[in-house]
Amino acid sequence: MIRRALVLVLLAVLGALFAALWLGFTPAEELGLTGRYYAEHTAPDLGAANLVTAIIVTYRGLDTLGEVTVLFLSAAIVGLVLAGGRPAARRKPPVPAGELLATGSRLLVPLILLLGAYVIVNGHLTPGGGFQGGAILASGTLLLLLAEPLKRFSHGLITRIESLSGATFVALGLLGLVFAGGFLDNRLLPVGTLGELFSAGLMPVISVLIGLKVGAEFSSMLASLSETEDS
Amino acid sequence: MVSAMPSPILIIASALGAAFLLGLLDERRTRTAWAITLATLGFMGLVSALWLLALATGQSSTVDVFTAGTPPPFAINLRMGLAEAALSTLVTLTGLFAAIALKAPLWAHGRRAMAVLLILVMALAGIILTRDLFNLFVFFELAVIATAGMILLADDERALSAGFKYLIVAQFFSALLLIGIIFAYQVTGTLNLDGMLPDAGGAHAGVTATQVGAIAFFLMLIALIAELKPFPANGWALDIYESAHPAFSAIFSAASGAAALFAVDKLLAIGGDAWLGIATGVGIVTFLVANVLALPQRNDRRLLGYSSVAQTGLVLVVIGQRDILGDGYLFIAFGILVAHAVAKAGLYWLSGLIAGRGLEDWAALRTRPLLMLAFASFLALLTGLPPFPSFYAKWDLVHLLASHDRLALLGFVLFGTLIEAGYLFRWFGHAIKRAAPADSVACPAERLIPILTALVAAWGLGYLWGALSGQANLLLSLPLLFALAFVLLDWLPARIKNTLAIAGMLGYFALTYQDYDPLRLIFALIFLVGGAIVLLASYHAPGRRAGFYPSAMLMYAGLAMLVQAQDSFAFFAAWELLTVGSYFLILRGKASEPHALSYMLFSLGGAFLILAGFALAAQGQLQLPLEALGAVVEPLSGWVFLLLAVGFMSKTAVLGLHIWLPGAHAEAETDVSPMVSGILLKAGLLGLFILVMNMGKQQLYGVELTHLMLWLGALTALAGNLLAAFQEDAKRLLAYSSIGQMGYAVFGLALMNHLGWLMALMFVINHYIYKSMLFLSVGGVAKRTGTRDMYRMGGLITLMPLSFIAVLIGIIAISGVPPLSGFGGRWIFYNAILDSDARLPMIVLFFAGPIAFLYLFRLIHTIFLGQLKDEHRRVREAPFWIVLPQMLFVTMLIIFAVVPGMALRHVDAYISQFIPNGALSWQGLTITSQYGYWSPVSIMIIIGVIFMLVFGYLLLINRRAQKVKQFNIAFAAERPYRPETTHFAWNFFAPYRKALGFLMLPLVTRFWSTLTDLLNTAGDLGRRLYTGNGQTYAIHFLVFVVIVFLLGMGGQP
Amino acid sequence: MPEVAHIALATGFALVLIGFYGALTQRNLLRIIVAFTLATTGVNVVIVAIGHMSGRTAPILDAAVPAAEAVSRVIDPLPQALVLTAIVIGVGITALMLAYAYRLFETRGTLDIARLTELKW
Amino acid sequence: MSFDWIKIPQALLTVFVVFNFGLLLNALIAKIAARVGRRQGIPIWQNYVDLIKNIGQRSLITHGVHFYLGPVFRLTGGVGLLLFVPTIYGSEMFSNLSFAGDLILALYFVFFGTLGMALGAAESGHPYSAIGVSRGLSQVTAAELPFALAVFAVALQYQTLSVTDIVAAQQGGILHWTLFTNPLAVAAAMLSFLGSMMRPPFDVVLAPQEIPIGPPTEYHSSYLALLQTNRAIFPIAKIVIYMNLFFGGAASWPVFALKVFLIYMVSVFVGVVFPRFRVEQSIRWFLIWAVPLGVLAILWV
Repeated sequence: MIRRALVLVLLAVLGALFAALWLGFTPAEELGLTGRYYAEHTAPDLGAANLVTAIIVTYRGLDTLGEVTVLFLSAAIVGLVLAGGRPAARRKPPVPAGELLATGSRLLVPLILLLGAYVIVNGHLTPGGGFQGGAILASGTLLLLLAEPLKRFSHGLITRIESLSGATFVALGLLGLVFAGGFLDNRLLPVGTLGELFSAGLMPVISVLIGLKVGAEFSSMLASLSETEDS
Repeated sequence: MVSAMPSPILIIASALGAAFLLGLLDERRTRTAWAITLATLGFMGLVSALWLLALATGQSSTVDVFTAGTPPPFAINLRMGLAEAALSTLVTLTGLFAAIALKAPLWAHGRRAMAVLLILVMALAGIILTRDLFNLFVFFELAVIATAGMILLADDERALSAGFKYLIVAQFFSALLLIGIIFAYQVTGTLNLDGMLPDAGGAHAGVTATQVGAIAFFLMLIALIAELKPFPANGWALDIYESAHPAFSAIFSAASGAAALFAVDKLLAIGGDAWLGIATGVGIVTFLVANVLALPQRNDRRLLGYSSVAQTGLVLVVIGQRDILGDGYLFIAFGILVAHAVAKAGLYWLSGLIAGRGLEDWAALRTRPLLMLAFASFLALLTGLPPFPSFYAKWDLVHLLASHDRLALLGFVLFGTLIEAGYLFRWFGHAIKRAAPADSVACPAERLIPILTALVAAWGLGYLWGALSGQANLLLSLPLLFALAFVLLDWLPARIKNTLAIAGMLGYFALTYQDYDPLRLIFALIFLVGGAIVLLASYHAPGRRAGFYPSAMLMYAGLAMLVQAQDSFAFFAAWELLTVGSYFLILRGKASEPHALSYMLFSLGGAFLILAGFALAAQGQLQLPLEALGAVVEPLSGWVFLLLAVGFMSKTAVLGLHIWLPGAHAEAETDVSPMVSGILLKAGLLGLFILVMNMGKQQLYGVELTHLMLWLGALTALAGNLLAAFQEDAKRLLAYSSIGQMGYAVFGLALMNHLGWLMALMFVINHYIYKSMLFLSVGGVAKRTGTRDMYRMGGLITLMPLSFIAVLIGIIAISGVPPLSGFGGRWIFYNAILDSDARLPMIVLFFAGPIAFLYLFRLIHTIFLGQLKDEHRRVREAPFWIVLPQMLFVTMLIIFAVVPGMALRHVDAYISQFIPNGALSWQGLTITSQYGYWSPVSIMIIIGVIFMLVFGYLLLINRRAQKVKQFNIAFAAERPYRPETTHFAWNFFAPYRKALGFLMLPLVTRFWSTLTDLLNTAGDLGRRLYTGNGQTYAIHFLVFVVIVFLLGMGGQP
Repeated sequence: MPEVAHIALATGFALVLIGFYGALTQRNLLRIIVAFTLATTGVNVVIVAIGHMSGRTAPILDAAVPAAEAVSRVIDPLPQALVLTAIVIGVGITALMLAYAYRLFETRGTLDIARLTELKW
Repeated sequence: MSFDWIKIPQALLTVFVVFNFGLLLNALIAKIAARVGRRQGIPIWQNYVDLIKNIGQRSLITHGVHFYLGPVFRLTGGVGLLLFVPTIYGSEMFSNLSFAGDLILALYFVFFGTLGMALGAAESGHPYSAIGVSRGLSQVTAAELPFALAVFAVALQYQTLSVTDIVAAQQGGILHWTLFTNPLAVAAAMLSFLGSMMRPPFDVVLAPQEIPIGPPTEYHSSYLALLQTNRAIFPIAKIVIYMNLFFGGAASWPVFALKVFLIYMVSVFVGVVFPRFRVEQSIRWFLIWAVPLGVLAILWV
């Protein structure tokens, strides 16, 4: 009880801090320094229509690299943690998925994968991009896992995909260091004309890599987690 | 040049690439994976090192690395400057060697684990390099996750919960950090650190200008500081330290700590000086509290954890003081940081070799001298002893703090360091003294390499810092090198090493004797030549006598450097060296563990007072010539004098600071006791000499400080003599008598007149001779009889005649009875006090005088006279090598008694430079003062002649006397048959105890033990704060945030 | 009439506080994890709210928003990019904590955080 | 330096005179004490008889080298003490060997004999000797203190440590004696004098009843003879110091005889009146009664 009271008091002070922020906050009327720059230069410089993707993939590519690394890391560690898990043998057979789910999944999964692919490759033009698409791909995996809990994905494949895509990402970045303006500069390839699929230099490629990597990592996490599952 | 350098981005890219590629490897190809990991880490280290070299040598200047081909603030940029290079080198190399040490678990867990390690090191490097706030956040998250992963490598099941606790608190950190970042962006319109500074374009006036910005900045700062494990928000870290794999703890302590510190430093750089207070406050509180809480720790890794927390706090203090440190900032900060990193990494790697987790289990290292050396070096590194970087750094830090009147902070820093030294050296004592486990430590190469690298790094950095410091590089000073040489020669048999040592000391004296003034010459004679004579006794020791000579020579090196020292730095460095050496020396004694510790603590405490004194006196300079002490002006001079005097008197064991001495001197080995008593004590007197000669009389609040010293000296003499009279242990008796003698010397110095100083010097010489002699003879007797309790001995005169003669001469000399040299001291003493107008303290001294007879008579009677015990009937004379120096001392005493002028008249003349009036005149054989006269030679002759006449007469009338049996005595109505019951020895002065026993209450001891108990209890209660519950730790963090918010920002954003 | 941004911001902060409260008071590991997801969501909301500008559209150039007018037509894209990263990181950590929780339950047979206190003092 | 050898016979003469004077004086004192106790007492030449008897006795016993040397130390101490102090003021002849050192020498040389004899006695291994020494040392630490203070007061008063100068400063009328110029010091000194004369109430060291004559227990025959000789010389030598420091010294042998006798009598008077103190009692007594006087004396100068 005292604990809760103390927590409340502390959070109250923290809340006061937030309140001060809230009161002091006035929404910007104009774009800030960097925001304005992106709005002005993205299209001409990088030839990307989707500013967000441009920022993610190029301007703040290092963040993105770090962030796929986060996923990679989590996946690896989840694997580590669960490596010591119980042998699968001791599991009770789960309830078989219903007819509806089984069929539905067979119908949906291809569509999901297609949508994912679309979202990924159009990342630089329309809302979407590597992450979003990757997440969609992974949802496909999830659906499969739900449909047949005992299905085993080959971790080998997943890890290969994520490793390769990750390594390529880094490699491309380094290429940028050599052939273009710097690490992760997407102007290795011609910028092309705004709005076309094959434009914005490397951006679509990197999106694809990110998509694959994210998808693979989510999948491997889901897979490892599901392997631990014993209902 | 820059173009030739590999891009810093490679440090990050290579790690990532390797980490990803590891995934392609087959699970089973562990060896390859490990090789790749090591290669990558090595490459990262190489790149960083290249940059460090280029930047340090000025071949290259700080570079900004753009990404995305877009300039900041629109894209992320990295910066590689000197600090960045140094830190990334530190981080990557730590990672590399940790990877080597982690071989076993890495192989067990496979490539995934290695990828995690790579990414961890990469993330830390990123934290150091990046100039973008959000990027910083990303790298921090990476580091957090990777850490959580590395924790799993532990074989300790409990690590799991530790990791989870870490994840919990880390969530709080990142939430606050993110909110802070986004609002900082909202205020400044950029995420670039440099963009946060007041904008030239006038877009904004710096992030902290507005209220929102200030709060945002506070949130970021607090979140980053939290990564430094500040008190109280550090329970999670301690749990990790305790449970994680030690090789990883090394990274966690050394690398992660360094990276986080630099992040805070970067942030504070944009926050402005207004925020430094928070850093300082948090830092010093953490430093003090963590050290106190460490006191009751018994688990080595957790202890190291507390120490890490403390050290990080200390660096945070330095960061908080950057406003006054100026150019010295990097030198100081890195000096402490690097020392901490190397030492902690090394210690954690060492702990990987130790089977048990108790502090005593480190006794296992005893079988491995090399590892023991490493252990000692690391501890010295942590406590900031010379010649290591932290020593130079602390020296500068203290001086700068003093020159800017941040005295409270200065005091806290020194106090905290003292506490840390306390538990660290207690630990070392355990390792040296406690029973070693049967199975010696197994050290496979991959465990050994990192440790030895750390050891090499420690000494290398010591040299580097010595070269960088404005001071003399200690590792270039001949005496120290000579002493260190004995570390390498330790495999030689003791006799050869002894010969080398003696030759070296005499040689060094021959080399330097011209450059001393008469006073220093006397001290140099005692330290070097006297030391050599005492070393003769060491020939008796058989075998290799491992560890003895490095310690002894270290002490003598310190003494030699002390006499030569002309400026405060050299003096202080020498002081620390001789302290350390003598500590190791004393620690060798059988039951000396607690005494060695208390010696070390009192000495270090005193040393810190001296340091503070010098710092105050330096007034902004980083050192001052000792002569310049005189130039210090009121009211500062009073404080300087007080600090220095107390510091020096802690070595001369003045009353109140004396409790370490009896144990330390009594428990030491036979030939060590004379070194630490006859020789080492003089170091303090030399200090006092220099002090009073340069500063003269000083006042504080109208109190004449030298007058206080008079009282202290007199009371010390009284207490020392009284306590000596009631010892049953012969060596303790001598030790207490040393306290008394030093009291006389201090008194003489404090008289502040010509003869007073002369008397002090007389005591310096006399005490060296007779106390060394007595300790040797008593030690010899103890060796033969197997006990130090006098009442167990008796009647040894016929069996050990030479030792008896030595003791006889010794006690006649001490008691000051003519014709021996002690009388000279007394005579000068009387003349000196006639010159002085402070009369009350003398009364105390008059009282102390005759008491000397009590313990002296007891010493000789209960050991050599009275009834011989049955078990001693076959005792032989002490070993030749122990007797030889005694005989030398006997001759010296007699020579010095007949012609004291040899030594004294030069010093007499020298003193006249400071105090002209009151000098003695040395016509012919008579020494004349303005009050009296004294002719040693005629006294000797007259007494001799009378004695011979009477003796001849007795022979004439009673020549056929023959020795009768032991019990053939006129005894009242019975025939004694048991020596035990007939030898009147135990509690010899019972009536005296009845009369004055009340003066002997151990008040001082009680005071100090109460103090230490209080600290320990405080630590024991305080650490209950860490309940082990992750939520509680999270609450601690919030409490920390709130407190800092309320105190730091006055709750008024 | 309060700005959308203000409302969003307030919601975000509220979520953060609620999440924290849950994380500090719940004793079940899983509930704590959920509480944290709540808090992270709150932080993300805050980020988005900062980026929001009334009367502007998404930062995507197309027929509706020609590149020339971008500066005056689109909202600040940066926070959106950041939030994406933040979300992903959050997911990673959540997954990690879940794995930890699972393993803890496996080895210790409990999900009660108050019983994982063998390391202390 | 040139040493005029005539000093040697002169010194011997002093020793001879003082020796006989001492023997007679001791006997006289003993007789007086006996008469106070309604006893006949010894004949005045008794000491000569004892001395000759002891010398005549043949002893074959020694307990060891240092035991053998003990009496030698003792007597050397007595004679030396006598000779380091000028006996007769103004007479070059009887200034003895005082050129060797000043007051301090004399003060510290007092311990020479005591220490040597104590060691010798101790070697005999006789517990009573040890006990006696223990008591003696314990008492002396307290008893010597007031004397030391008094001496220091006197030295301060006359600003010199040379006995001759101190005596010189007291010449010219009885009122110039330290006794009157610095009564506190003298009072303190005389109290400590009582303690050093081994008479009641401070004679527990020799303790004639329970410990047969204390430290010298084991000494007999020729050893004892030396001790007796010393017992004739040593007290006189001591009293000479007191005389010189506090009572204006003596310009001639008759004055010398008178003053020494009177000073000696002080301790006798007290001795016959008071019972014996235990050691701790006497220590306290000195610290409480004598030391404060000494302190005052020093502060007063």
